[in-house]
Amino acid sequence: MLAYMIRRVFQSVIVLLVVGLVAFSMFRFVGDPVDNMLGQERTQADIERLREQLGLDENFVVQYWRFLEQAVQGNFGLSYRQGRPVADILVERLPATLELALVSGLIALIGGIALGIFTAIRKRGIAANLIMTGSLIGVSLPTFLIGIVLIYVFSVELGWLPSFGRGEVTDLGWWTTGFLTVSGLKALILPAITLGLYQMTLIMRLVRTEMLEVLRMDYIRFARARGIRQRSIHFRHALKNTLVPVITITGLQLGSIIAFAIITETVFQWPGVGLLFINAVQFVDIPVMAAYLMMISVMFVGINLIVDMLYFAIDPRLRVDRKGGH
Amino acid sequence: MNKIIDVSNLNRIFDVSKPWLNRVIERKEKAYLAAVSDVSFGIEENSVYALVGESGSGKSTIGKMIVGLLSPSSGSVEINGVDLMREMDKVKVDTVRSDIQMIFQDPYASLNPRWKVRNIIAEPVAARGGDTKGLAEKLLEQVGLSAGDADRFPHEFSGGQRQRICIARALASGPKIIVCDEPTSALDVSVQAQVLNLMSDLRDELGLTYLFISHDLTVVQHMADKIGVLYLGRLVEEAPRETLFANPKHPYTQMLFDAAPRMDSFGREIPPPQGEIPDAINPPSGCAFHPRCPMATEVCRREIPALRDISGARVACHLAE
Amino acid sequence: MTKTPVLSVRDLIVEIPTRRGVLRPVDRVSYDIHSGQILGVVGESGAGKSMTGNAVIGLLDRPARITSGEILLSGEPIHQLQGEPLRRLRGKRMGMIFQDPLTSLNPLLTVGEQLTETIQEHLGLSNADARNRAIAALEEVGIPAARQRIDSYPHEFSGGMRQRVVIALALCAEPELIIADEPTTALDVSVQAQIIALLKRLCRERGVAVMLVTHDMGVIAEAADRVAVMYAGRLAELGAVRDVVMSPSHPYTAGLMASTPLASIGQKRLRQIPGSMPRLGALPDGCAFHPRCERATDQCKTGGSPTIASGGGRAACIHPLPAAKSEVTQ
Amino acid sequence: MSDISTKPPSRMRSIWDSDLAYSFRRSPVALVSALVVLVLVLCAVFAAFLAPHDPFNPATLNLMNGFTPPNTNNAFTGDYFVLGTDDQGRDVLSTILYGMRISLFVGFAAVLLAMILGVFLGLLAGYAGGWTDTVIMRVADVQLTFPAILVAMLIFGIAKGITPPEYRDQMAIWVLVLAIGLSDWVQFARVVRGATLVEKNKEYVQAAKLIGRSPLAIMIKHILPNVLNPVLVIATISLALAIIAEATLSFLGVGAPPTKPSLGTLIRIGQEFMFSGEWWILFFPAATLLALALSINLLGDWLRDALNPRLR
Amino acid sequence: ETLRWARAGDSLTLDPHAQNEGPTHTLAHQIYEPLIIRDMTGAFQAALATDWAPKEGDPNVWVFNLRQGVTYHDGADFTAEDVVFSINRAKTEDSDMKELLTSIVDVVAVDDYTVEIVTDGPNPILPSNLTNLFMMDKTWAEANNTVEVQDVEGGEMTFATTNTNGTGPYKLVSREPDVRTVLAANDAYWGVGEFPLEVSEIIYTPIQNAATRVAALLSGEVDFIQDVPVQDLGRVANTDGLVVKTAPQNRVIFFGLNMGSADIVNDDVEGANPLADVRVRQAMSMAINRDAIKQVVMRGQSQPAGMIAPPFVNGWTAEMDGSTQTDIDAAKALMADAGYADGFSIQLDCPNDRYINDEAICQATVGMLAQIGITVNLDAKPKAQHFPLITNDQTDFYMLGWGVPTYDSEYIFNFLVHTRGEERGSWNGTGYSNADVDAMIQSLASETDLDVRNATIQSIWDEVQAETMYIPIHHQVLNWGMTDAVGIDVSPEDDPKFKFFSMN
Ligand SMILES: Nc1ncnc2c1ncn2[C@@H]1O[C@H](COP(=O)(O)OP(=O)(O)OP(=O)(O)O)[C@@H](O)[C@H]1O
Ligand SMILES: Nc1ncnc2c1ncn2[C@@H]1O[C@H](COP(=O)(O)OP(=O)(O)OP(=O)(O)O)[C@@H](O)[C@H]1O
Ligand SMILES: [Mg+2]
Ligand SMILES: [Mg+2]
Repeated sequence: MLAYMIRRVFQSVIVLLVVGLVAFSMFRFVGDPVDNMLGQERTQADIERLREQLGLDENFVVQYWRFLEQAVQGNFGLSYRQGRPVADILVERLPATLELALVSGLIALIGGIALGIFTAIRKRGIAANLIMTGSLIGVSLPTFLIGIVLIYVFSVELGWLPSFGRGEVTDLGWWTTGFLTVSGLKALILPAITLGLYQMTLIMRLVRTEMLEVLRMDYIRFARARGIRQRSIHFRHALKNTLVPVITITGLQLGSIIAFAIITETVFQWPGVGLLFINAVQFVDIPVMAAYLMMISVMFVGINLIVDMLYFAIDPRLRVDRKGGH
Repeated sequence: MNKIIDVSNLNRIFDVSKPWLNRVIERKEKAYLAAVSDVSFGIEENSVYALVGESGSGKSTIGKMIVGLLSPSSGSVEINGVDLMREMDKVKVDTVRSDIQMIFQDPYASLNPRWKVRNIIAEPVAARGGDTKGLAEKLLEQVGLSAGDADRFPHEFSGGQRQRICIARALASGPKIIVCDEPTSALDVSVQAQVLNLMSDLRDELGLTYLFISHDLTVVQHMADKIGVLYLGRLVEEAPRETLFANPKHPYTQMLFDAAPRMDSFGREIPPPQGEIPDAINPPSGCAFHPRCPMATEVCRREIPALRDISGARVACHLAE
Repeated sequence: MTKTPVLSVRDLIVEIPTRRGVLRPVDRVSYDIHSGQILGVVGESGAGKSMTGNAVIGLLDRPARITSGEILLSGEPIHQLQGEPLRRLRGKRMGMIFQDPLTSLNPLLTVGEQLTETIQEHLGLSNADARNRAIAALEEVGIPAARQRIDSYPHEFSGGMRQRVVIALALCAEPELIIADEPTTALDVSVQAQIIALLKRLCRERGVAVMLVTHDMGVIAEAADRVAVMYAGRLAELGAVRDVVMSPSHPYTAGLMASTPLASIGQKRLRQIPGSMPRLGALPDGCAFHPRCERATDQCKTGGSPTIASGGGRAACIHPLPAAKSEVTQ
Repeated sequence: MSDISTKPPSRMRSIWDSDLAYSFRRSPVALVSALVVLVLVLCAVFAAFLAPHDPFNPATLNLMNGFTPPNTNNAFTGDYFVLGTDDQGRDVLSTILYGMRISLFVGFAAVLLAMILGVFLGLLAGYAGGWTDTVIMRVADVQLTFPAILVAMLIFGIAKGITPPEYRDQMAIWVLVLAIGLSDWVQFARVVRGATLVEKNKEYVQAAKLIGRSPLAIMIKHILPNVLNPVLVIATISLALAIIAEATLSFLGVGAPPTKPSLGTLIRIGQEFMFSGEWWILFFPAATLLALALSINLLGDWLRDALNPRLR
Repeated sequence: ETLRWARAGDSLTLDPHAQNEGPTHTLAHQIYEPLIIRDMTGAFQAALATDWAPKEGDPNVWVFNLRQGVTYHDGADFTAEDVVFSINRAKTEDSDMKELLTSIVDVVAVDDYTVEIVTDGPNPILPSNLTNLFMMDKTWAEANNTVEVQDVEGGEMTFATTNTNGTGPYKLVSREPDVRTVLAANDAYWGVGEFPLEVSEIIYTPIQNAATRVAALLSGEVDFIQDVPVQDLGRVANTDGLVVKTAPQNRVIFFGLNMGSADIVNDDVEGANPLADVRVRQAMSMAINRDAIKQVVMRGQSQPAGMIAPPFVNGWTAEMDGSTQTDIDAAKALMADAGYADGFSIQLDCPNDRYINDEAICQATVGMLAQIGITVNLDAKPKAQHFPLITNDQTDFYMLGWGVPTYDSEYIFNFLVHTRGEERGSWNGTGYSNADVDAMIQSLASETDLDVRNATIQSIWDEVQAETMYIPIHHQVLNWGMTDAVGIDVSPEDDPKFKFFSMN
């Protein structure tokens, strides 16, 4: 277990190094940073000075190393757009995205698993088939359109829910939360649904497929043959086994919720990192883009690690030594 | 008679250690699994040599080493005097390779479900660039199917028919030796009889030599001329069929004979064998069978018995005489 | 015998509607099993052995279903039970053992959890009692150090031990009937011998009725009291084991026995039945065996096969073999 | 030797008889969605013949036709449009037909790219194992770290930076293909690798090895055909996803150029007119996209179940 | 009362001298104050200066009398020191305001409340250059080490980037860039009683997505939005409780053409520059149907333009502004004359988030130019990527919008007509260079005789018009949407100053 974790961490570090390389290359190659930083009235001397200051005269590896050094300390420099340290901006924006991702993740997980189980055990029921077909509509329309339609219906026409922003937020140290106010909670609903819908569909379909497979396993038949109750068969025997493969994909899905938040945040003017990223793209704010990339990968890698640990918690087979492989 | 296959001191060790990091952290040694240890035997031309033993005893591993799908850790396999592992002459290796073919256990998994039977059968020849015209049809008829079956796909055949197709494929390159790894264990008795008969017939017609791998003593008894009994990767007894069945000398062979259900043992109440096959990674010291052996003595625990010639058989038991 | 049999199957028909017509994997099968008795069911792959067993315990997978006949458990009809009443019978009054012990056990639950769950379900014991009972059940099937091993997961057991666990699970609520579907096929001979001995012992000590499905004649001969031979969904022959093996009446039984290598020791070739069992969708008219039968006449091609009494049992054949000693010798 | 005594059934016949075709004929959902997809694809392919106007030729546009409601004549020019016109005076029907062509092209090309890449890498990883496997799968992990739209935006940004401006219009489409394709290969690779791991231990592969076939031949001739079923399913679903992804990218401003709009671009344009009453600019493209993606998804769904005998 | 205010973009920085850009100034105007402001109609109004005039006897000096008793938000007094400090600060290298102040050579504090600004020659329009020049407290700046202007391009950040200390009617309460900025009324404001000041709290939220922005207004989540998409004006106006107010904006939208290069990269003509031919430029201008753009793209919310100066501007004339007509046949003839009967192809660079329906206008233009055989590849992108193309000479055909805060043509000439150089012409991406014109432009700065000056302006315009240096499209019309509680009219600068707002 320990060795496994160490190996995963090691691999994660490699992943981060590669992502770092991409981020760093953006600095180097997408637009000359000197161009970006010096105005039009630059002199050759200015350029030389800045080059030296930025270490651009060093070789690639040294520069990369320096970039990593800084990145590890959370130092991505200043945003071209806002003129503030990127790390500060990220920290400021992160709570919004994380809360949104958390709620949509929960919607996706709970809804997805519940509906997945339902459609699997009522495989031939009308309701299940309706859900199955209906869920496809969720993935057959672009997220932004769903968001806008929701705004149209629930904010403009019905006036029930806010159309943008986080509502009132409460400061808890460096974290700001919308969970503690009514307006904050109301503001969460539409974006969270928009963001979670797609993932929910995926998770639901995945759970259903896996569950159906599991329900055909011998041990389920054997449990039936022993007269175990349906409920126990579905939720104790089948669900647990279903979760093992579902966890990986779900982990990845939850990661991509944070990425997909880009769209939702744009539509709902949700003040999170996704919106920040879009703004950064528009402003060619490379430090922010690079930092965002790194941050997303760190989260992804983190989620993957958690997923791996969940495996250990759920599947006893992994706790004993396995032969080879990883 | 001349030995067409000569296996000497064959060893195959699998490295089943956990990855390096786990070993460092858990302070474990590297773990090795000796799937085949020090096995030597020879097969005479146009004879059937059978290897029997329970699951995990190394039968398939030996078979694969002989056909070249696996390389031995040490020891050698000579086929027609050519050691495939050490021979440098490409042409020689190639001819020897085409002399030896294999039939597998699972007739369902042995045939590529997406290929037509014709292509499956002709592949060994086609791969070498040979002429395959009419080949599949001829072979199909030879194994008791009809030429028209060449255009069908494997899923249209029953298990027994598939095994015939496998045999046809094995025959395509005109081999001298066929290694059969449990060719009938997935088949029903009535079909098994057909396949075994077919194999016997082909042996006579084409002068084939078989290495016949099985865990079913009755089948072995029917087919083999000479039988080697394997236990945990070691040859514990080897004898011609009559000798072995009349007088099994190794306690393990005796146990196998006793445990095997028989058609005439109605309501037989004998105490079943004790214990199970030990873990191959940490085999017992000395004679690997000693923990289950009713006659084991101190020396069995300490020393690995060598194969000794005892009245027409080779037995690896300290106590056999 | 006047006692009510534990299991009594009467003219059972199982049908599967498919796009190419309705298949009958089990066709008018009748048999009884008495307490303490082992009925061996043999036949080639696809003969309908498992289907019969599944029909009895109510585990037929859709679209297969019982379309006629009855199944009586100690005299009570159970073939029409559905849902909850059926579930209460399962495990409590009849148990089942599957072929592959590895896949029969839920890999994510400990052996103890699976046992206590079953015990509590049917016997309503407290946790502690159920656990003790589970340990007792494991001990009974010969698992050493059961108290320690009860909290192990299935993968921590060896193959033979796993099958013992499966048997313990099937028996823990003390059912009257056990259906063992090829319980030893996945095991080595030495372990097989142990499991068969265990089954026989439990059957004798507990008076359980056992339906032992297998395609290994040897196992049948060794373990069963009576044998049912199935061919293409139909019962070809049913009788006391010694009679069926030594002097079969049905040519198919005879062929089956003769084609085992044991029966032809010393012969160059094995006795073989030509051809193979027809697919269910393409059963010939009349006696399903007639295309492969040496004794077949035109009568066999059209008429149904009458059930004739032979020895202590019966066979379904128009031209049965004389009930002489068959060629099986020592 | 002109052989063959019993002629096996003809190819068409055997396809018709196959279980897949049977389950297809029996499934109304599959039939309807296949029909919808077919009609839409044909419409897209023959857009040039079917469309009453050529919206991609700016010279034929008359701005004054803008915002004509469906099934009416324009107040200024008197021109008639079945589904109305958009803000640039383009015939909505024609633009949908042409736009669908772009969406479908991007979808198909992207999925093809992802498929080729993914299948090849998956086969290689599964068959070769060891280091090759580790490296490929780690790369896949890295790739997964970058969610699809991110990858697309990055590639789009870079490509825009390096392509000469006069090619940007054409490039945009290819960049979309590249971006979506590159972000999508991982799932193909994973599935193929998984299936390859299973297949490579099957005895027919052993048999091929024994014959002395090269690893490449074994991978391509033996294993590949046997791992295609799941690939087909994923490809179908990916196609729908790719079309949606293209739409999403358009929304983020990195999609097809507005002068040659795809369905996604049309929707992005149309949503600006949602509050103002020109519903048709959004509604018709969105409905088309929904019909297209939904049908493809339903087909994929059906295919998944039909190809998986264990689920029936 | 609280006013919830939304617009598309956010202020780029709080440092009042670091950026010369609309949204940035709009926010700064609530917090900081210049000496002079324009009121909501665009007229001068005294702010921190009570009155101003050229010094008698010295046309090179302007004298400003400062308002007394003004305090900064931190309580410090506003004095002449601060004016000197602020103007000098705004003239430094990193300041974005420096181009407005090129003529100033010295600033002198005569006493605590009098300041003299010395220019390098008579500068009659100096006051109009000061309407966005905010006054900072010198002591505060020095104490917080923010004397230097934030170097935005250099990615620098200073105390003033995130902190403010102005004299304005509102104090900064909290700010998250691009998210939310909260301002509260400054009770110590000097103008209490003089202005309505009915808005006591401002919550400012940038909402980029137009649909969301409109939805926010329609659903009553905000009270006041700028940039109502033209198509939604009707909907907003027809909603109970909401009103739309419009006014011509001080901004003209036009296309720039690279006429200076011998050959251009982004076209398909080898070895020649079709845009260098005035006939081609005229043809292009003639091909554009400005009325159609107004009618369809702008929904009537624009004023077709014939010159690149808004009507507010000194130098604007109705004849010049009405000089364009659509005539495809004549345009084709001109093309043929110029040797481009078969047309050519070229790329059009266009922003997609800067002006009202900018991308749609470009797209319509693509269609119109196609009618005279010019194939246009449209490349639309965010403004942050678009503008550098113009300032770095990387585009041959581009859209630009121009507002004239000084209300004088000189501002336009300095940026758009003068040969590109160190001091002037930074936004002239056309490559146009005419020494005579340059000389005339330079003379404007110090010409005191207004008649002479206006004549010069007219002759420069004649040259610009004759050359068809730019292709004007239209003057933008501003739209503000608000609840009917908000009482304010649209300002031509698009810069709401909330102290003027009434709330009922
Ligand atoms: N590739 C491998 N890596 C590690 N161990 C292996 C490998 N192949 C075989 N073994 C081990 O070697 C031993 C012998 O295996 P082998 O397949 O030869 O047995 P067998 O006698 O053929 O058994 P069966 O009757 O089950 O086929 C077993 O313990 C098996 O686990
Ligand atoms: N869903 C189904 N559709 C069609 N035929 C089926 C289906 N399920 C089972 N069958 C057929 O029913 C017959 C009986 O199957 P059953 O599993 O009872 O055979 P068996 O005697 O147990 O064989 P084995 O020894 O292989 O276990 C077989 O021919 C099988 O092909
Ligand atoms: Mg083997
Ligand atoms: Mg069965």
